[in-house]
Amino acid sequence: MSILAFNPIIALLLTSLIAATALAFVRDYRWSARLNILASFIVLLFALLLFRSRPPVNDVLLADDLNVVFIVLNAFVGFTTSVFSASYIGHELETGRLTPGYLRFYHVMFQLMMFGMDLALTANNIGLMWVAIELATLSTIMMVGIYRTHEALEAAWKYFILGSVGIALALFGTILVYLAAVSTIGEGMGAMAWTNLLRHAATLDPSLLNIAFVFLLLGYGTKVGLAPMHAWLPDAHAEGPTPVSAVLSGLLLNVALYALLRFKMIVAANPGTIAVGPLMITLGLGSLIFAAFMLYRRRDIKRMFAYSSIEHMGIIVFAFGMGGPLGNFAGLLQMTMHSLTKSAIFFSVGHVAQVKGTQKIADIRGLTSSHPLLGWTLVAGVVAIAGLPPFGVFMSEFLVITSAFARAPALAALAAFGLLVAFGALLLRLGSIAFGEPTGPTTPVRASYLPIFAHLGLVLIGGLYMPGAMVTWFQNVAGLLK
Amino acid sequence: MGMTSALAAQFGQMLLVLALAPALTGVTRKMKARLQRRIGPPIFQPYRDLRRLFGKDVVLAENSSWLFRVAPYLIFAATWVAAALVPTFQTGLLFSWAGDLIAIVALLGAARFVQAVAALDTGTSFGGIGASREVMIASLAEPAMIMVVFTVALVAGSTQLSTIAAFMADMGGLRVSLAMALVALVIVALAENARIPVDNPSTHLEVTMVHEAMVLEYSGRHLAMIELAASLKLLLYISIIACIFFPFGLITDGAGPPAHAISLAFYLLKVIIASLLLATLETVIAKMRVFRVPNLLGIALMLGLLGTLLLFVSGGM
Amino acid sequence: MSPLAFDIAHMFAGGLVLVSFMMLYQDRLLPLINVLSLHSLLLALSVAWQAQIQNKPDLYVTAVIALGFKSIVIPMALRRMVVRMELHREIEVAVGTGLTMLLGIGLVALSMDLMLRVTAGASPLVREDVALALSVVLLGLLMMVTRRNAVSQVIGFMSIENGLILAGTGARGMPLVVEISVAFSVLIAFIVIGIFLFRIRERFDTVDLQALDRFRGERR
Amino acid sequence: MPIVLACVAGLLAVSALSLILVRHRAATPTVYGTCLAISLALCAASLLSIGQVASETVLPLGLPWLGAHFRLDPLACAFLAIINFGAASASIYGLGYGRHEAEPARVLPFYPAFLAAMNLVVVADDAYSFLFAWELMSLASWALVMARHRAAKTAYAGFVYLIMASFGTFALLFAFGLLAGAHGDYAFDTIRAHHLSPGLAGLALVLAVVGTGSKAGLVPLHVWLPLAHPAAPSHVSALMSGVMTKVAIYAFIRIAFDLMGEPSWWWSLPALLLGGATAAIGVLYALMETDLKRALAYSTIENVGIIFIALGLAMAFKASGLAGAAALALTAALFHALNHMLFKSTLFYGSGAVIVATGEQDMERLGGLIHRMPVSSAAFLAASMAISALPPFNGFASEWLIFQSILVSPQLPQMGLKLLVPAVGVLLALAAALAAACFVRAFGATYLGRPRTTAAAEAREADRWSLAAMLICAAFCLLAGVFPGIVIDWLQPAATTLVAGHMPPQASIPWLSIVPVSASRSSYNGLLLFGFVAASAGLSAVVVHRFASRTVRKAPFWDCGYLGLGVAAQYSATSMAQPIRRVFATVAFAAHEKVEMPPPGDPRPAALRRFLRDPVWDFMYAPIASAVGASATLLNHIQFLTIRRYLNFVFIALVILLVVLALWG
Repeated sequence: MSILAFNPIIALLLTSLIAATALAFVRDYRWSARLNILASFIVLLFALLLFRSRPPVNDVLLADDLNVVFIVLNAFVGFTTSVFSASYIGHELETGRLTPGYLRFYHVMFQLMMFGMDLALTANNIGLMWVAIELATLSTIMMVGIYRTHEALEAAWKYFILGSVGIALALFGTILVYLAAVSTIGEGMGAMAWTNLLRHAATLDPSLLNIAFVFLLLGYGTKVGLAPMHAWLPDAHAEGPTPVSAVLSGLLLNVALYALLRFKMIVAANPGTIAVGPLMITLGLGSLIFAAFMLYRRRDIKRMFAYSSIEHMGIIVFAFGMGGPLGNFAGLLQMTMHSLTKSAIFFSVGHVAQVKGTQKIADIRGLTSSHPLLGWTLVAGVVAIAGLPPFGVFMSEFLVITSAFARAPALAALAAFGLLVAFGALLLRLGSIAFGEPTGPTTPVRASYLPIFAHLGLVLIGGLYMPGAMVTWFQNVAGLLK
Repeated sequence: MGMTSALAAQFGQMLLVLALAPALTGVTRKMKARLQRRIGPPIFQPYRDLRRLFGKDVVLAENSSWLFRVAPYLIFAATWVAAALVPTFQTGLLFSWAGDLIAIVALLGAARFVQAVAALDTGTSFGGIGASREVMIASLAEPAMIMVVFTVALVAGSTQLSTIAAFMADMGGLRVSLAMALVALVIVALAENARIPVDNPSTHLEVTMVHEAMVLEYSGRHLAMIELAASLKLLLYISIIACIFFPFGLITDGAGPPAHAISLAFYLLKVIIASLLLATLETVIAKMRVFRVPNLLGIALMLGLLGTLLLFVSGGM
Repeated sequence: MSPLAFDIAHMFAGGLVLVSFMMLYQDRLLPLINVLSLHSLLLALSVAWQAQIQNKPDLYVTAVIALGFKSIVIPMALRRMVVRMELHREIEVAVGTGLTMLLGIGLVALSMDLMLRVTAGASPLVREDVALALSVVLLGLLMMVTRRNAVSQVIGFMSIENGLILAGTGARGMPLVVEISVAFSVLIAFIVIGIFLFRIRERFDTVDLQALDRFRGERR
Repeated sequence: MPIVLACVAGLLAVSALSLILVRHRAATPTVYGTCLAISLALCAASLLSIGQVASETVLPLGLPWLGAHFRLDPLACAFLAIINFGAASASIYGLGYGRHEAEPARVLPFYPAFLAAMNLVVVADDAYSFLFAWELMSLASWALVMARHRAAKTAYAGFVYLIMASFGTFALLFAFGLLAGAHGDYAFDTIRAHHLSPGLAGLALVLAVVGTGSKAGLVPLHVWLPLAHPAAPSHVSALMSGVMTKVAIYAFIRIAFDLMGEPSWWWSLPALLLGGATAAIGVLYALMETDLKRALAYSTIENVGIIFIALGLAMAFKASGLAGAAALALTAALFHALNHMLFKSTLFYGSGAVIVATGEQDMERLGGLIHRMPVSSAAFLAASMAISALPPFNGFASEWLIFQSILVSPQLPQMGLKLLVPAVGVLLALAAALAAACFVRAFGATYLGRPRTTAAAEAREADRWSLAAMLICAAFCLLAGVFPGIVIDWLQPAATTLVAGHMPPQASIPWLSIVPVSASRSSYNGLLLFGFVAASAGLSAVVVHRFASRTVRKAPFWDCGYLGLGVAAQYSATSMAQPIRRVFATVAFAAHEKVEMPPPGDPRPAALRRFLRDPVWDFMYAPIASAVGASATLLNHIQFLTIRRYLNFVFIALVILLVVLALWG
């Protein structure tokens, strides 16, 4: 292809694929880690290129306002995670939890997952997107089970089965959407392209769309981790390597959410369909409150933050369900801020678990005394995720609650209740983890603070000042989402 | 009229109450004794006591602090200033607007605060008993007093004693609220001045005493100041009752000497009648147990509040 | 389209639902596996027929996959597994068979009720086909949640997937059906291998919880 | 306005700077020194600019499409002055006290941030910036509370504190949601323009009371306050009690008097009722408490109640168009807010000095400190008299004004209020009297008598910075009590902008006395009273020493002859409170005593035990906590199910949704 027809999306996808194949042949884990970082960095560059030039939309790939947000976020978190994992796996190798062989596998899977997610985000074709999400899921399953402990296998297995059922449901929904489209758009690929679907949304068969959306909501909702389809999520987060937990919470959930949003746009654009909002609000509130209560009895620190991810997905889905310019804006903002913050938290939690040699909350105490920098970053992360200023989550939750209360006080009150309960749990644990007399080893930690600070810094800026371009862009997307 | 005569009136009145206070105590004692078929000490005995006390050395407890020595003067000063704000036989005094009825109550409260603190200074058990009971009584007496003030102020539309007195003087008829207020005020006065049934000024039975327990460690001139302040306080309350509820005979500024003489006579008469009533009361009723006192004061509080509320119901305002 | 073609397609689809019911009814492992291969066989036939009447040759691939892989290879693997891992042949059912059947009938009714609403926009064939596919999917799910044993749950999952393929082929000119069927076969292969490799006998569910407490989340 | 923002930025810069040189020895003086300078600058700025017209600034921060609005109007100025005076004195205190800090790294970064946040709340002019600063304030103060994180109680205190704080924030979020409407017009000036239906307005008001009250410590939302305030370092306790509660009161005034427009008369009810209850119950709590700092925290609750009473009166008057009376009540409220900042800071500094000197904060283990710490005890005594509303101190001046505004209440048209307000007046008087009792007890048990422990016996006077802070605040307590007219006149612009009325100008009145309504009605002259008392005390002392005996003999105390009783025999704080406990607390706190008398021949000593219950905690919070715990335990089973059951969930969800579809179509 000529340099004029240079397409950043294809470039970005190819990078991941090539990296994946290349990594399969690198023996020394240091080099593979570096290669991993390099590849993720190049991906990030290509993603940033999308700001400057959007490639023309074709039937297979597209880049529009909506998914560029996701792509860039995806690439960024992927890059920081690769940096983090470089320092993380070194320690895992020393402690012998992982062997070089497994590490090779791990890196391949990592790039494969990035490829899958990017493909899902850029696909202009609901079938292709389905396949891509499936690919991403499978690769994460492989990484979750990588420690080969009973718990890890259990978690991977649970993830696998629930994921497969979810996938099946999503596929059925996809087929139904195609069926709904085929009569107006005509057979073939054209009837599976987002652009066409959205254009003809109003003329599609509403009753088919309804059933389709139910299946898609449950199918992709499983991947988003909405209760009651959430069961795989906590264990997968807790038992897998921490970088995987970071990308799971930070990215994979978003990708599934993105798929959901796309379909919501179509269904919402069709007058004859049921109101999608109430469905999403119900699921969102349910997940929020359920996860909030589940936070209390957690003994494993990573599992606790996994539940907090469920809680936040609940808020986000609730926000999108409420809809309206404010609701959608808040949803997008919350999503961005959550993936940044949560992955930052997992970075620091990973180091904490390594230095303390345990993930048990009961055995981690007084971090701010034993490891001040690590401890305070964790505190900052939890403060941010709890929606306190000066961090960005505060803004989104402010918008969600105020706008929702003005329209449906009862729902807003429920959401606030859930948030408060969850906040109580997080605060309770934070008090024992970060403060009090320190326990366990106090050996200084070789942590890579760069990713953590980068994320927290962005979240901080998000709370204080948002660049105008980003805002208009968010607002466009919010407009698209209705 | 000139500033000088106003000042003269003000200070003259201050000196008057100061001079009169011990006599009041003496008179009351005398009458009480007579009612009890005793001869009793002469009326001027209190003056003698004071002189004797002033003459004596002060015996200070070793662990007492500067506070203990300063307190008597503060107590005396606060009480005296409070007394200076109450019109006895002449209203519209020069400094009467420096503080209204509430300020007077608060000044007495300040005196009490200092006294209670001083009582705790030596760290004896009796000082503690006295102080703790005193503040308990005050915590009920002050609200009751404030309620009385409300009632009166709402009737007279002012908390300035002079204005109230003037209003009362030319207000015809009776008000049930005012009757209640009067009863409440009397009860408060008894409690504040440590009279029977709340406290017995002439006892030294440890369990029952409140005021005496607080001044137990005092001696000599300090004790004298405190005793003087106590009798000033009694006179002050009598004057308040007199000028609010029996304001006849009060003169305002600028009246001639004969008017002065008459109103002064009226005032003395009121005081004597009051002390007679007080003596009778203290003779006929017995002292209460400390923890029944709150009920009595509670009654006063209720009366005060009721008086205030009845004002609205009876459509007076 | 000739009514005959329609009827044949309809017959195959209906047959699938019927066989799903047979699955629900089966309470012993090896016969259940046989029923599964019958299920896949029927699917293969119906897919082939769709390929015929829509004259889309690529669908034959799907048919062949269904026939070869799902009605022969996988069942054989499952049989070996049952023998090797001496799983007890009886299937412990969480819900009684009778009740299961009732539920199944309810589900079929539900799916019919839903799909027949579909406005005339879609052709009758599509409507019928998708209605039956939906009921197959739901029956498969029902099977998964009422059976306590790994193998029978795999079978339930496979029947779900058959339903999906049925729907996919039923949808006229739906692209990627072949790819999807391939992807699914891979998925199922993963599951089977997973059971086989990790000796996950009854990891779906088990009688004695103590054995598993250590593995399930937070029971450290 | 730019000055204010610059100062706030400066404070934030200081907290960033402190992170850098936190290990350095000069950190403490640098941080507190700069904070002192900035606070003084802010204080001066607000004192000067209160009379001027409001100035606004918009920064491209916060909500992107709105920006961060800031506005400096008279009300903001009044509270800026309160905040920054408190901050300045606290910084002076910190210069000395901070040296004793075990882990300065946990205090220094958050202290300036706390100050900055409080200043921001007051100048914020849109809902987002307001709540942003509000939460930041909570967060910073929480971090400061957690500075003593090794103490077991601190973790609990911090937990309860932040939970209650964010509960209040949610209430405020709701309130602003209503005020701003569904389209999110968060700027205050649009909120002012936009009027709610009476029902919604009432709801918004209740939410505002809950939100701000939970920060200010209104009963029954006060539970966090006595835990959190004492847990912090003492100068921070002073800030939290003396200043942060005032910020909450500012928030209430801003919402209720400014944003919500014309009030209806019944808006005053929540403020009046809760205020009265809070005033009385708060001081009762304080009387039952033997921990010095906790007692002070409880008395903060009382004073917040008093201020809310005044605010309720102001609201009632405003609703009935009695502008002058409304101005009187509002001025009284602001004045009392200022006064409480002054004396409560002094008291907390005193307690801090005591803790530094003895390491004890339980009154039962102190005593006799007046001999070892004469200066700080004098300051503490002055503040105690001020907080007990005794002339000539400032506490009396403001409470006198409140009584005066209560006396105007008969002019209210509503019979309900006519009857309610005097009853509230009783509560106010009761609170004042009990406060006197409380502080006689606190001062007596802590500073007077004989030392109850060796630590108390070996106490040493506080360092000069601490003393300076205490004496300055105490001096201002006296000044504000002696020259109340100046303060009142200074506060008038705030009252005028809010209730469109004002009190008679005090400066024109001869002899510096103050007149709330009219001279014939009532007047008070602190200067004259003070002068008189001082003069006659001095005079009498002179006369007595001149003409009577002046000799002094030292002897063991008399105590009715009960000689040789040990230190333990003197009255303890608990026994001081006993009469009041018997009278009031038997109902309020189900207080009762049990005598444990061993049988004859048993050498064990007899014991008198005291039992108290906190009804608010037992009947409100304990049930909630246990409910949350129970449901958490219940739901927790879902973590341990088998995959089949999880699939079951999915299946059921699917079927339900499909059925819904079937029914919907």
